[in-house]
Amino acid sequence: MKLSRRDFLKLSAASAALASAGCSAPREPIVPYAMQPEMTLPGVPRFYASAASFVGAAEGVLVESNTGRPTKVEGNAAHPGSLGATSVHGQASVLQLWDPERSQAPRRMRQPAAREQFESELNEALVRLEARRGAGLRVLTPTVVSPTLQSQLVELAARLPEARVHRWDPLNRDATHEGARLAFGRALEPIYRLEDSRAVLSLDCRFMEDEPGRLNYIRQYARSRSPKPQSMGRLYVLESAPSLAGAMADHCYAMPLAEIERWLLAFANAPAADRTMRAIADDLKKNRGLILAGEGLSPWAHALVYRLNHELGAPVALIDPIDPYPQPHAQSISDLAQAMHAGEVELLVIVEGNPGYDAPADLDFAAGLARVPLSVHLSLYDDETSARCTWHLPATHYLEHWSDARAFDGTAAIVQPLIAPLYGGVSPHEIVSLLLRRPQSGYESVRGRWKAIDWEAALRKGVVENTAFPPVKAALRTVALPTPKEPAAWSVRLVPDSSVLDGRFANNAWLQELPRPDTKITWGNAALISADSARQLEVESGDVLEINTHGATIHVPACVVPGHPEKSVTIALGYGRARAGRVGNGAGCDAYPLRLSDSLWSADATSIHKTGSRQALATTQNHARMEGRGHAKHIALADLIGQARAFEDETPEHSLYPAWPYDSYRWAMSINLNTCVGCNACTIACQAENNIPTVGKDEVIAGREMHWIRVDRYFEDRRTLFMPVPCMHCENAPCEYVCPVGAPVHDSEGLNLQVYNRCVGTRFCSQNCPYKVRRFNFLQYSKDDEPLKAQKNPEVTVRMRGVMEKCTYCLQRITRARIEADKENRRMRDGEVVTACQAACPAGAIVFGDLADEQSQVALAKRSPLKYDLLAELNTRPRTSYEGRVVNPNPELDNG
Amino acid sequence: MSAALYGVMAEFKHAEALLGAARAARAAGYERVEAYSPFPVEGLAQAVGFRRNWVPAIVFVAGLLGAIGGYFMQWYSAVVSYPINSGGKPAHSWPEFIPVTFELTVLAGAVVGFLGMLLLNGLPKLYHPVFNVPEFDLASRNRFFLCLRAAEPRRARQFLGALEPLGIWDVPQ
Amino acid sequence: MQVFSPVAVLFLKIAALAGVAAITVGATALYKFLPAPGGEVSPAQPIPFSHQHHVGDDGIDCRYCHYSVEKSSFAGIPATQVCMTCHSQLFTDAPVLAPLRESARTGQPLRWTRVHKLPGFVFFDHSIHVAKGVGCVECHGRVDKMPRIRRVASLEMQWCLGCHRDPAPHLRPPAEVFDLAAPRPGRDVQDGLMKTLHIASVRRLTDCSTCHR
Amino acid sequence: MAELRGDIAAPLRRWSYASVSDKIADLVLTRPAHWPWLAGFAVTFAGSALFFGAIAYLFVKGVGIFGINIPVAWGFAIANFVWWIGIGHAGTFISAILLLLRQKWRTSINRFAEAMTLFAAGIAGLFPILHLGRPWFFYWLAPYPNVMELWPQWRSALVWDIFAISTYLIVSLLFWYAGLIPDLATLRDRATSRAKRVAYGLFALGWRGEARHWARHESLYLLLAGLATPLVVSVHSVVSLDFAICIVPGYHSTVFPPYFVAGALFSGFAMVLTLAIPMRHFFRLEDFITLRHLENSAKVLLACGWLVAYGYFIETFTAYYSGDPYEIAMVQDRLAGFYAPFYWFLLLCNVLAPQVFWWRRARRSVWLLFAMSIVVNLGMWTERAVIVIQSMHHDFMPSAWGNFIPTAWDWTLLLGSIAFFAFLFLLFLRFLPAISISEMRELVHEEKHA
Repeated sequence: MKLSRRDFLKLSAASAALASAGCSAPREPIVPYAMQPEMTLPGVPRFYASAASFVGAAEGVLVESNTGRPTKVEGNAAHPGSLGATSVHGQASVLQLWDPERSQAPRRMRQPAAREQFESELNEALVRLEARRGAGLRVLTPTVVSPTLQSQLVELAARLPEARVHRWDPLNRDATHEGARLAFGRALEPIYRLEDSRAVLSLDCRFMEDEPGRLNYIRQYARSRSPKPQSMGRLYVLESAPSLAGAMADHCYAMPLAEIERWLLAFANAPAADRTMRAIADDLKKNRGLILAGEGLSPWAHALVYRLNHELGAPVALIDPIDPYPQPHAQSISDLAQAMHAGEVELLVIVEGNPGYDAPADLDFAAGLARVPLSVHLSLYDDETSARCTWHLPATHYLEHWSDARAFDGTAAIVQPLIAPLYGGVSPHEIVSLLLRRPQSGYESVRGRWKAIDWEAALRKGVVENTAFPPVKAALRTVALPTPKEPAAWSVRLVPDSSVLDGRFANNAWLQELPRPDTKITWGNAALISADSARQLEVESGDVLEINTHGATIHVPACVVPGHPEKSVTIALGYGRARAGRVGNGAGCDAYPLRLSDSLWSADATSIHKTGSRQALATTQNHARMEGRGHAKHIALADLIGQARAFEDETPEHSLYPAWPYDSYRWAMSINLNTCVGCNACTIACQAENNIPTVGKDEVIAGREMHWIRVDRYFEDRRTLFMPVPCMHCENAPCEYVCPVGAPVHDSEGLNLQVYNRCVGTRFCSQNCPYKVRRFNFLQYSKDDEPLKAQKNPEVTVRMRGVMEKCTYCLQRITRARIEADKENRRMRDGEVVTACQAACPAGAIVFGDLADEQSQVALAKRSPLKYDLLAELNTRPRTSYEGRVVNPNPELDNG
Repeated sequence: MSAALYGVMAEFKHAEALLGAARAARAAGYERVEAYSPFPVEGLAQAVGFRRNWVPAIVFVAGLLGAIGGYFMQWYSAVVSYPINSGGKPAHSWPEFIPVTFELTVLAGAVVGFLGMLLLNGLPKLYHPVFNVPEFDLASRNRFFLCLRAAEPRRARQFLGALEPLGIWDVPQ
Repeated sequence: MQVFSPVAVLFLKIAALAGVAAITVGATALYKFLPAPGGEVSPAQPIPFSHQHHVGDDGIDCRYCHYSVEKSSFAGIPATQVCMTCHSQLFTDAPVLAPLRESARTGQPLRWTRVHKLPGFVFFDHSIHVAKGVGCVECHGRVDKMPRIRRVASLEMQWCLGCHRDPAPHLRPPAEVFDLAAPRPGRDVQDGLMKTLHIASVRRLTDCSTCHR
Repeated sequence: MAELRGDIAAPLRRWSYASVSDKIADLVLTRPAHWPWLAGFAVTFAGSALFFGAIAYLFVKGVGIFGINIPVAWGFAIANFVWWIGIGHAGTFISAILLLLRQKWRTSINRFAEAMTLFAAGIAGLFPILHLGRPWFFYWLAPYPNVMELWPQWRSALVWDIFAISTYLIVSLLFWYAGLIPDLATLRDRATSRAKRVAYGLFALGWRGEARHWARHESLYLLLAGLATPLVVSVHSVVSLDFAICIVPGYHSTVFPPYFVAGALFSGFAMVLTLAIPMRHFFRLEDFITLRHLENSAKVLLACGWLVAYGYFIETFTAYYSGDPYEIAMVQDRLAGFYAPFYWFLLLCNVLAPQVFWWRRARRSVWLLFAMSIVVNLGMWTERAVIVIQSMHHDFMPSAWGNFIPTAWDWTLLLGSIAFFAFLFLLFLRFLPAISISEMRELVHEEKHA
């Protein structure tokens, strides 16, 4: 009688949980607390507000804790960087916390060593350096979003004036800030108010995935898409690499970066000369246009965009950067590398980041590091940089430490720990306090920084009131515009990966297995290439390309993507890691060798050719065309006006059998394709909530991924259409009547249930599911590993092999709400049940609720003229329905 | 001695001889006549006094009960015991109860019919007096036997001898 | 040729009967020998805790120890400190309480043996049952008469269904939910409770999703 | 009563009750195992060991060892199941339907065809269990009182399957055994060693050939044939419903029941030939299994080939006639998609190749018949696999499309099941009369008096 996981989770006190792990007793133990912690009730989850930073700004989170274990991350509606939504990284961060391969002990020259030894070595060095006012001490950090850490670093500079603090963040804002420096004479950060503009032109700006305000911007974008002629916005996108914005654009033009810059110059100088430019320029002028510039563009292009926005009166505010570092990161790390090579660095403290892997290739950072007598690396993993440093210290995860963080608009939030450091990690504040020779806990540092605020309220709410940066009034200067360089024959565009970003999430299986939005590739990257270019090189998806640039050669499999710019390949950074861990090692290919400090986002290729070898791409969707089947429907705004129904209802009117009566709640979901940007937050939120296992690259190739809600992506009519597909909860469910044991059945509220403990695994249900949303545990995918199992949601059964599973409409959440309502003898209210996918969605594209309540959000959505049922003609009567997408092309332009 | 005798047995070479002998025995007033043949001989059963064959009736009744029981089982479990909404179909989805009903009809008819056949034939009966006659081994090969049960042995031998058999044997009990 | 003598046939018949008997006896013995599906009915505990003494004699309310029964799915098992509220004064040197004192001293929790165990795929919630007038005694029996706690219900699905298919006879006024000795009220009272407590329809109560997810 | 044709009857006149009994019984009782049997036994024993080894591995690891996925969640296991159960149809067809039709020529082939049926149906019955995700719970498909108060879900074709196949297995077993009882008595009476006499004696149940016994036996045999006739039609119809009640194009088809039954006979007769031809050769049974028998089987193959051809045609026709875009896309994919080579291969094997049997010389060429029987078996297996797999790999949602690629374990279980089947058949040849002795005696009797 093996200890069952759920009982284990439910009953073990947090303190006893890890101690008693893995014990297999003939009798099941029931372990109470010795000392009852305050405010905990076993079996009742609690939520704590905190903040997580992934792309250079904080996203507010509410973290669910079950008997002391953080299990799930939700968005914080009060936080401007979240607005209630979460990014895929926010969702996956909880898995990172429990990653068994996180570094668990300090290491000296790769060997486990005692922390005391580290402190004494550090102190010894510091004593020596202090005598020289810090000369020889260098600190390297990624973007610092923590005001407390900023103050600590300022204090360090004051104490040791000869010491230097460097920045290197692979996802830096150099171009944006340098552009502002050109335009205004100081580094500034633009804050877009997309919803105030009815015509947005994005110049390669990846504002839905990589910009610090991404969640906020997606929400704003979604709001701007209300399909009304007076208010609906229009989005023009010029992109050098597939992006979510490009997929959502009403007009999307793909061209390499250099071409975009040339286009911008022409657009700024003589928009009337070209029909497209003229139409866009007119639209921008008429409709409070806004231009967004991406990090890939040169500073001068940014400066030009600042000027054009100014001329347009665009809804954009300028604020001080949330990390007020005076230098571009590329410059800063170059200086550091130079100093290291020159032997000027005696003590280097790298506070997070992984420059040994991701520093610009031309700096030869690793070799420089070898010349530093005492180097210290603080990081979550014992990674590539750790291996080259004298010391490696395990860092604390953000769910383990006290800190603070600013959102993209400057709003501060307190980062509070939900669990004591699992492996005795050190927080950035603590290590800097060691450098200050005034050892302090993180809590003391952070509390000390925020003396004047209502601390309790800030913790409860998850934001510190009134800390957003005020807009800056800055005068424009004239900018000398260069003659743009001739584009190279072939260029390589480097982009942060939507899953692993710069590589820091490489060991996160959820993110690795999350299909990348544009390619549906998992477990790796590829050289994205247009169909025409692929034909030219005679390659197909999966053929390995050899790419040569000045000084570097990489091998990477090609992946043909319709709508990709010609003569260009896009490669995501963050792969090919050697010391990521068992999950991340060897996934994909490393594109950092192509990345130079003077050209962070693109490289000119001297040659690209096919090698002849092949590498299977683990894609979750192998067929990108819809074959005219109209699953993901869309309609032009002009065609929608005056229509009661945008799409014909093909549900057969008659049924042989009478319909079952539903006299209680009637759960239903509506998914709005008009606002869905395809970011995958729903998929990964569902994975976190519902204990969905990952299966690994080989199993994905075999076609066995487990996601309960997948985001289909079709290329149709020169558009990219996204379509999240969960279980449809059909009233006439084809899956049910074929099951010999009645494992899939309906309940009285219309949920299509899958009773795992009844399932014998005939897979008949999946065979008969026209939507193919059922997932099968072909092998034992759910592992019972410590400490990963601590992440599991105790309210959801962990499925064993041989069992079918699928979306349950978050039955556990319905049940919880029902029990609370029943205790109060009332009906559940609209909005009381929020599914995991719905909660995570930055666009608010998913609504869920009770159809029996005519006023519920979902009932409202079902009355929308855009509503349609997927495969309605099969008479499955799905409870999940869609609202079709509305595109708003400019009538002056023909590609739409 | 005669009390321990099961009967008197005669061996014949041909089915026709056996048939004739059986008829003659019955005509001669022998009530308990048994005829053994290596394959079914048409008319032989009637010749030895076989009247009523219950096997078809057994099969019919069993099949009927199988059908009723099979349908009842499905109706009871799906409508009464635990009605569950499966795919929006009514609890009493009678068209879909037909295949199992049919299969159970056949199953019950076949199994009960087979058991009934054995029972009526008094099988299995591993020990039987006729096996005491060594020549009876040929009854499953090429010879035909007539056995007059518990008749007065001398008269029976005489009677059988008149039928020109290949041989005559006493069948000990 | 006679292959089987009458004695051999007799022997075969006896052997067949003996075989059937052996299988029956063996299966029964195996069934008895294997532990009940829910584990031992009344296993030994690290401390011979007596509900009879604490509930029956001392009259301590269920909720004193099972503190979360009204709020959570899990009824709650008392922390050592709860035991010590009394036992720091009473029976302070009783040998049977040595593990308790040890736990209080070291902070290591006591490890009781589970008596009421449900499979991992069954999600039972104490709070809703208590709120809807299902008395403790319905499932746990007269624990106030149990020197050593013992499972009185099978906890099998058919046992759960028995109540979910016809809840009325198992209801009592909310005030009497924690009263183990109070008799069940009459049927008319129970029918009234069905309405005032808004007990869900039998269809809802027998939905698979009520207990499995 | 249909009289025997001369070319079947003529050789029989050479035989007497005694010689025919001795010839068939001695194959079992006295003839020593010679090298072809021993070699076959060794090979099939090894194959069976592999089969069960693979099953053990399957139970340890799970069905993920196969190439199945979502969308193609059914693979070889189901194709094998349908194929084997189809093969298992010929025996009962020959025994029951030809008995009712008074086709006397069936006598010399019904016994081993029934054995083939039993083994094939038994192996077929294994596959649905092997392909379960949690095979140890297969008994949940059967109705029995339980503490969960749950029942099988009667609307599922898989439940019908369980009933149809178990009924078919039991009825076929009874039918076969009922026919065997008199022959077991012959073996008992003819065996020279005590062990054999006891063994055969036990199973002969003390049969002594009394006239009343024969009468009841004959009537039961006929009734069983009467019951088995609709049963044999129902079984493959029910199997076809596993697909036809689905809504997926390629599965959802009203022509499936007759088309599956025809396909079953097709593969069944092919397998009868595959077994009969070597058997008659090695055991010198040419007088009993005559060229006429083989020729008749060839005609059946030709007829069945046309029946399945009709099925293929109707499937394609209805797809276009319906105008349903999903149906049409499925057919187009079948004809020109990823699995198209297999479809064309099965058309070649099942439709084109049997046309050679229009020529009498082909029907009477033993080795051509043997080769053709293998071709048809291959073709029919391919047909099952194409239906099971190709229909699923491109269904409604293009986003979910995917291919099934069989793994080594898929092949191991298929080939292993064939080896195990052959193994059982070889044992049958060694231990039981491959031709019904009592019915042959009856034939000899009838011929004498014809």
